[in-house]
Amino acid sequence: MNDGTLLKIEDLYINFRTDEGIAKVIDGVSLDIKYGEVLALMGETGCGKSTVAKSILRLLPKNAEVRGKILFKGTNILDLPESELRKIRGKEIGMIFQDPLTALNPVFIVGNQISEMFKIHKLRIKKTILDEVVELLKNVRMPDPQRRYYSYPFELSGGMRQRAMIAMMLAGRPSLLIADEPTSALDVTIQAQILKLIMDLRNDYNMSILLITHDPGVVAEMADRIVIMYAGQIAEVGPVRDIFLNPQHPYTKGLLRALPLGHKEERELENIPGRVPNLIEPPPGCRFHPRCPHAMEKCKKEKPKPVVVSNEHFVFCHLLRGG
Amino acid sequence: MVRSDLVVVEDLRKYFPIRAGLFKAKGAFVHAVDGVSLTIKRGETFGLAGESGCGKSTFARLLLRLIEPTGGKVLFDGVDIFSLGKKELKKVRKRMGIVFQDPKSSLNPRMTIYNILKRPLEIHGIGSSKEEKLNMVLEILEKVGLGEEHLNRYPHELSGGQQQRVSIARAIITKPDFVALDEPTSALDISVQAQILNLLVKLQREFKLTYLFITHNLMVMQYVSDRVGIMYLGKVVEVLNTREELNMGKVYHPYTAFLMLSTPAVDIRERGRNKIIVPGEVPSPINPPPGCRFHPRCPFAKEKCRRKEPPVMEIRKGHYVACHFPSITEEKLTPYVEERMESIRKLWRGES
Amino acid sequence: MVSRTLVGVIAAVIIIIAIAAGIAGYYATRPPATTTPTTSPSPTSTTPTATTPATTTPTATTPTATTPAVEKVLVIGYTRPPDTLDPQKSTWVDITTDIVFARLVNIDSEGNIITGLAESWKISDGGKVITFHLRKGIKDAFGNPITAEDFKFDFERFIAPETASPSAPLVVGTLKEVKVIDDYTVQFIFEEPYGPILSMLATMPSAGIYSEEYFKKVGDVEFGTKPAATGPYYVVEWVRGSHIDYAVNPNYKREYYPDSVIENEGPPYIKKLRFRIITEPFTLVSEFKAGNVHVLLDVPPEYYKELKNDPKVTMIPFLEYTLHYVGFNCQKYPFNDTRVRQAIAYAIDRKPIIEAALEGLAVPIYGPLVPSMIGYSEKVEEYAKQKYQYNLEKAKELLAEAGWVDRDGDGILEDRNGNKFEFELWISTGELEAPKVAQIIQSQLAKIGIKVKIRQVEESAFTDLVSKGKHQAYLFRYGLMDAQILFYMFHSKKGVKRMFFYRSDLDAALEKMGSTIDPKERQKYIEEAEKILIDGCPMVPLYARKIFVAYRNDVVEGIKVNPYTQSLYFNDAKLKG
Amino acid sequence: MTEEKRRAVGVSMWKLTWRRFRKNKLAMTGLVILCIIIAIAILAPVIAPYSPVEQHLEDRLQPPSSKYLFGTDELGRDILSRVLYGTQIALRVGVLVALISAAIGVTLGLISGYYGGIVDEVLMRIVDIVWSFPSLILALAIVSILGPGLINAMVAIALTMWASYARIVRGETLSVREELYIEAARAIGESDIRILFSYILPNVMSSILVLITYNIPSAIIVAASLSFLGLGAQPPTPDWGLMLSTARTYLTIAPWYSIFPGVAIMITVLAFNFIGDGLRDAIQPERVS
Amino acid sequence: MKKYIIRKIFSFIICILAVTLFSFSLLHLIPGDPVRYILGEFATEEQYQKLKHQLGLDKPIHIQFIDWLANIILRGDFGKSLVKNVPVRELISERIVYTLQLTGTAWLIAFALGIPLGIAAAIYKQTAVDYTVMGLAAFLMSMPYFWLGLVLMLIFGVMLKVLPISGIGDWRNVILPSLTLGLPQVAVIARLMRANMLDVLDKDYVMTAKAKGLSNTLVVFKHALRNALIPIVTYMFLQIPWLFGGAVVTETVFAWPGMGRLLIISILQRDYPTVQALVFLIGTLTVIANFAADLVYAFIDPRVRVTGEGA
Repeated sequence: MNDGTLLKIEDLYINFRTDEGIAKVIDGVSLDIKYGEVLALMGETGCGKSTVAKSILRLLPKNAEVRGKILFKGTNILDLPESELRKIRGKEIGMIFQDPLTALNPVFIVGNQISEMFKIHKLRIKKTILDEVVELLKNVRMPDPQRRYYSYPFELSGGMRQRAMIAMMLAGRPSLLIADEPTSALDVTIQAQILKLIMDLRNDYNMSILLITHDPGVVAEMADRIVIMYAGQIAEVGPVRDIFLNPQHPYTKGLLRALPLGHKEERELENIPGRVPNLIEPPPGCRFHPRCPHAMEKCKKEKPKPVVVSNEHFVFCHLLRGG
Repeated sequence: MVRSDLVVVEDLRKYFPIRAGLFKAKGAFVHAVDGVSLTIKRGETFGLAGESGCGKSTFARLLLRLIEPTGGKVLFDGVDIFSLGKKELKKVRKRMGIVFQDPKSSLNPRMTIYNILKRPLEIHGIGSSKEEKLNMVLEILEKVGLGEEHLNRYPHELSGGQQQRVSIARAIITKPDFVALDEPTSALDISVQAQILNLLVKLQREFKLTYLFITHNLMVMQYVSDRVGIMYLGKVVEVLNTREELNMGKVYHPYTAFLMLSTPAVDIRERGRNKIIVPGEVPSPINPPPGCRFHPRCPFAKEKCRRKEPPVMEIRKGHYVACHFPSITEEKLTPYVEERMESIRKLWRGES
Repeated sequence: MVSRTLVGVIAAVIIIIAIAAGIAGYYATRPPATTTPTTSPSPTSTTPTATTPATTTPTATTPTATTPAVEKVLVIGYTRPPDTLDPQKSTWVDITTDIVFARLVNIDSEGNIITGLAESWKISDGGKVITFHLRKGIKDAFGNPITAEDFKFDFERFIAPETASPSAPLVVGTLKEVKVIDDYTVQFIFEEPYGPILSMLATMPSAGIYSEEYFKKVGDVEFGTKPAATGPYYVVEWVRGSHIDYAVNPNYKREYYPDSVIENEGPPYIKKLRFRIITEPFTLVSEFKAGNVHVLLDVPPEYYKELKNDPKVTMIPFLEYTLHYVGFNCQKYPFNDTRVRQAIAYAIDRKPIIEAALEGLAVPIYGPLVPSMIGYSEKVEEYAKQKYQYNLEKAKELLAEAGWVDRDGDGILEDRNGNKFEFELWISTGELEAPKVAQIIQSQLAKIGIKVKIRQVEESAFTDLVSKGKHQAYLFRYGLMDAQILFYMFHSKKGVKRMFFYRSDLDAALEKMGSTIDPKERQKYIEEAEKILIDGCPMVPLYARKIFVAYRNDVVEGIKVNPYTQSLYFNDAKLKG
Repeated sequence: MTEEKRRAVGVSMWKLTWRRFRKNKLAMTGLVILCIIIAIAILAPVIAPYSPVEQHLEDRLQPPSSKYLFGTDELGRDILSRVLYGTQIALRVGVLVALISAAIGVTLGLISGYYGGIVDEVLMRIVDIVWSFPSLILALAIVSILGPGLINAMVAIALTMWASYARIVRGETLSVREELYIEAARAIGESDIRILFSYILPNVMSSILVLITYNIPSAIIVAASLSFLGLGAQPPTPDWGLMLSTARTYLTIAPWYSIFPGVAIMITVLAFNFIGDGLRDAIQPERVS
Repeated sequence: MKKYIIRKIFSFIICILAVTLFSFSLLHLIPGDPVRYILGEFATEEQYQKLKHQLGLDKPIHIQFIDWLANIILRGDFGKSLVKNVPVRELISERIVYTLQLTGTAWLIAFALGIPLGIAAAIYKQTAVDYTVMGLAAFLMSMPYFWLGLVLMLIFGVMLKVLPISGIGDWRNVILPSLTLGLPQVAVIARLMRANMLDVLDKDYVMTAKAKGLSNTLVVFKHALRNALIPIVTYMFLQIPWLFGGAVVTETVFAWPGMGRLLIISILQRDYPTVQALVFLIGTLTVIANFAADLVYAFIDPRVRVTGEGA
């Protein structure tokens, strides 16, 4: 690959077979992550952002049907045999999760869980495993790393667990780190620490980061580019500045104006009326149309195609095509 | 006579014993709320902010006497609620409501919305006939933005926002004076959060409610509250006015400042500026540090902070700080906070 | 960390102990790997010690389906786990101790009283004194000589209150003391003459003779686990709940039991016996068919036909001296009315009971005694049979006379107050055929409008509750070699409390029966008592079972049964192959 | 608005459970079998060719034939009729035992879980002991005191089985107690009793229901074992366990005698187990994903 | 830790006392007594009263209980069997090996088969493997176990003649009875294991393990298994008391000299000292097993601190 693209998702469709019917969770998502870039996938609960993230490592449960292409350094991950896939998991692409307590195995000490990475991927080690792990822990600024090697996850605080998780995923020196809501379960002061850590590590390790979050604040601080998702579809893609300063999609606009940045006496917050649709029978066309103040007939029928707003800034909305 | 202070809290304490084996272990306690005194004025929204485990939820439960305190007093409209018998307590409870963080868990999954809302009426003997109760339920449903069609639904059939509306309806159906809101929007998406915040503001105005609003989210706090208390490890470290002080960044406790600086700014123009991040993590409330509880994390901590617990000082009228050296904060942190708040304010004004 | 390690260690220790216990358990019970020679360790004058079970374990402890003929052990299937093998302490005396103890006198296969350890005896003082002249040179299994002192010791222990022997009064009546006249003469002195004394001494293992020296050496407890005495075998090992192993008594002589059918002059040919305790009939019969058990002491009736047709199985029949009967609580309404009891006696048809519940393997009984009992009289039995021929009309008549009529037409009788004729028939759990018999009776009594509810009562509770008179009617059995049983069943003072049928004339007849030695005179009193019982009808006698001892003729030959005492003679038995 | 109309609007958790349950083929099979069993129990007097206690002593231990479809037993009774009538008894035993033990266990479990403290400690120790004490022995002792018989056997079994309810209900109560709606109920002034029975109980009901469906078959089996020891149903009750117990002597002589009641027990137990599995999966759908 | 153990032991002693007292009173409530059993069918009232006094059974129950307890505590003596005229300790020690042989093997079978089957069913969820295992489990669970015993005996002992029919002997004798006892447990454990495994496989840390690049085998057998085993191991320990008395029916069918049968026989004979000793033993074991389960739970699950909530 020479265009600087590390990961490219093309036309991804994901359905889940459930008791109630087939949930069309991802509906034609395409995106790409460049080398060294932080791409934020932002949206509200149920928009499918985590599903996209998990599909990259093929971690979806068995009842998921995935169509499309996920090209990592040019190879389609979806076509890889198990053994090849395992070489990518952890080694090429690391992933951290929202709740570091449940994401760490409760019955193994932290050190073991990290050192396991060296064994799985037969990584070259210069020192003893213990020293390697301790160094990783130092890199994630784990306080008292020697002692923490022997700690069980439950003995660590939330922040430390997330550090351990990150250390584990750094062992393979991945070129892409998927961070699925990495700070949602943490307190603000700790969140700030972890976000800073991730940004620092990105520079040290020269990683690309796919950041999954619902928090515009986190995005504003971290991301280079943003993908806004709504109900399995992409609403808007663009550099962080463009999205925040010049949002085009009605959903993006609504979202940003719903943020309480001042006092109630000054003005009311903007409402997006209605609720997230049921994905078993999603609204046809643009899935946002039932909640959109500007919805037109066309929106109910046709899935919007990307409209270029500016360089790298696309909006998936019929309004903008001479609406 | 109408008192202007609806709730007066004096030196409230709650220690939870740590259970071990057969009997209660002696000595080990979680110091959830450890000597809190404050007043909530009639008609205001008093915000209580702090990180998880600081005791803010325990505080709310104590105000409604859902748990018994270890010490201290809560005067509700002049009445010490901990001295009340069952019957009198019930009377007072009629005048209080509470809304919890997790909307799903707050509603009994086996009851219809109608039944959930009817129960408070039945318990407190409001409304004589079935018809009357139904009308009251319908009325309150409408007030919270739901309709007759939701009456016989079960909680699981509603979205999180709708569930929270039902919770709010349940809390205010007895026409209380005071509602404790324990992180009412933390589990919700931003767009829904906005809906609920708007609703709460509307209801407060309409019913002249007094709110205790608990949250860890300073952005929500700065929007919704009139006065704010900041809690850290069972203690209130700063009480201040929202519009004139908090939103202007005029804070004097280092913890408040750090909290505000840690909150991710939505303003991308802020990016790249030097961020000040507080080190360390909240210590265990089982053995809170001596002296000032914030001292292990405070970059400005001095010997005094380690030994002596700072008293609560009224630094300005209505602005209380529990810090030995508020001037250090004022000098080293407050400017950054002010700057940041100014920038957010610009964004807010620019968008409006 | 320290505490966690400690916990780990404790857990590990527990697991290891558990596993070790399992393994130990396995090895501890595993038979020795080497095949020890089959010659018996022929005990001499030394007593065996309890600590050497390995050497006395029979060679082939592994009864397998494939190699029955090679075994040198005769395996006898046995259904009732004994409580103790000390016959003087045991409630239940049977073959397990019968073969261990030789007795003063015996009964031969013709029913005559013959000599045993006593060469001769003399009854004097109207039966209050019996003088026994003993054989010389008697030795027990370990060579301990047996003299008059041993006899004295044995019987005095038998009647001592500390022994609390359940069978003492039954066997020796009012024995007061045992006098040693000389080394080979003992005198039994009674307070009152005891009628059945000789037949009791002849048949009950608790009257068996053992060495005082041996008893004192092993003590009371071990004597009950590993008795060794004067009988043809002695107990080597008893694995409770599983089996009892016997070895042959090398000092045994035919003269201890000189029945003419026994040919072997010395100890039995088969050196080792094993009684396997298998309570489940299906399991027992399966083992027998597979050849792992060679002798069945009592073929379950259900399997009779199947085994009879097996050419490899020989069966020896005899009639048990046990009567199965329906007893009434004669003091409780409605059974306090003789007519009601008689009506039921008329309404019960024994034939289908025997055919269906016992596969035809029983004889119907109408009187209180069974043909195999001493004192049985055909005449009396015939009288009873004539009197209580199956007759529904008569039954209904009697009931009507007693006031029981179907007043509301529901098919069930009512008395004058409108109470329905409904009663509980108790049966004891553990009697396999009892539920069947009871159900047939239930359907038979339904025909005359009596509703029967069957209730199984577990045996200990049964005897307790019945003795307290909590019952209305029950189905049970009684059995003894001698008509003396009637005394114990029906005497108002000295008998058990079962039917509460008390008559002074009955008591008098029973007392006379008990104290009369002369058989002819005694017979008179027996029949007198029988008649009172037949007329008064406190019970409905039903049947006595035909019992079959079955053995595998491909494994063993020459097993004999004394039809009178129902003892098994292993003396002439030989293992084939 | 009428009551019916209101009902029509809301979809309760139970209805949702039923919807999921309906999709489970095995569970539905179990349900259908159970319905058939219930129908047989009700219709037994109509469909049984003979009375279950009617003896045909001349036709003892007959193999299956056109006269006796399942053959006859040791007293010439029609095994088919006895098996058919036996459904009544099996269902009665299973359901009553489950209900009695549930009533005891649930009450104690609720109290234990809700109040906690020393009450909980004492109750749970008792539960520990009852739970691991060999149930057959306890049942035996109880039956010995009360006397044998189906009712007493049922009481005895129930007295050994309540512990599992108490344990599970306690656990569930502990977790439900933490739910915010309990706190909310207290905040609106609900009394403890009301909270226990209108808030906690309905929410632990699903687990209780699952447990009951599992308990019914084990009650049937334990009752059969008691009959095996002569402590359960009394003859001539057409109880499957009793039949099986009598039939064991005839295992080789009259195999049909044990096969039919044995299979009847197995089918019934299987049906309940399938229903239990289906119910559990339907109630906790996250487990089936 | 020390405090915790002392507290536990204290509560255990109370527990054991409660159990024995309970069984003591229960036993004396049952109609029938050992005196009548010992004296047999033809005992007169006079004989009965005499022996009753001799055995001390005419004393008030609470005195009898205290005597009995004092004997155990002061002399470590369980007394002598009233009926069998043998020290109770001997009766129990005779049978304990056979009991352990049978139930221990059954226990091993149950876990050795149940755990792998459960794992297989969970891994191959909704495949033929799963259906077979679960079908088998359902079948085994629905079979009354005395019938299962007879059928096994009929097939392997009587018809195929590959295994001994009944009785004790070498290892082959243990197979059928322990299968009878163990197979229904296999079903229970396989189901439990499957459910646990499915639960655990849904957990985030399993996803983490996959995301790390672990092979499926390692994910299942290293990361999932250890967590899924926690309740099973606890269950294993809780089953220990059952090992000592739970095999009555099987022992009867297979003529096995186990403790279950001893207990039943002793109850039927009202042999108070034996029953009491057995109840005491089983009660103690129950309590110890509970304690062991707690400890083991704490050991294998680091989240449960010993000083924290028990289990």
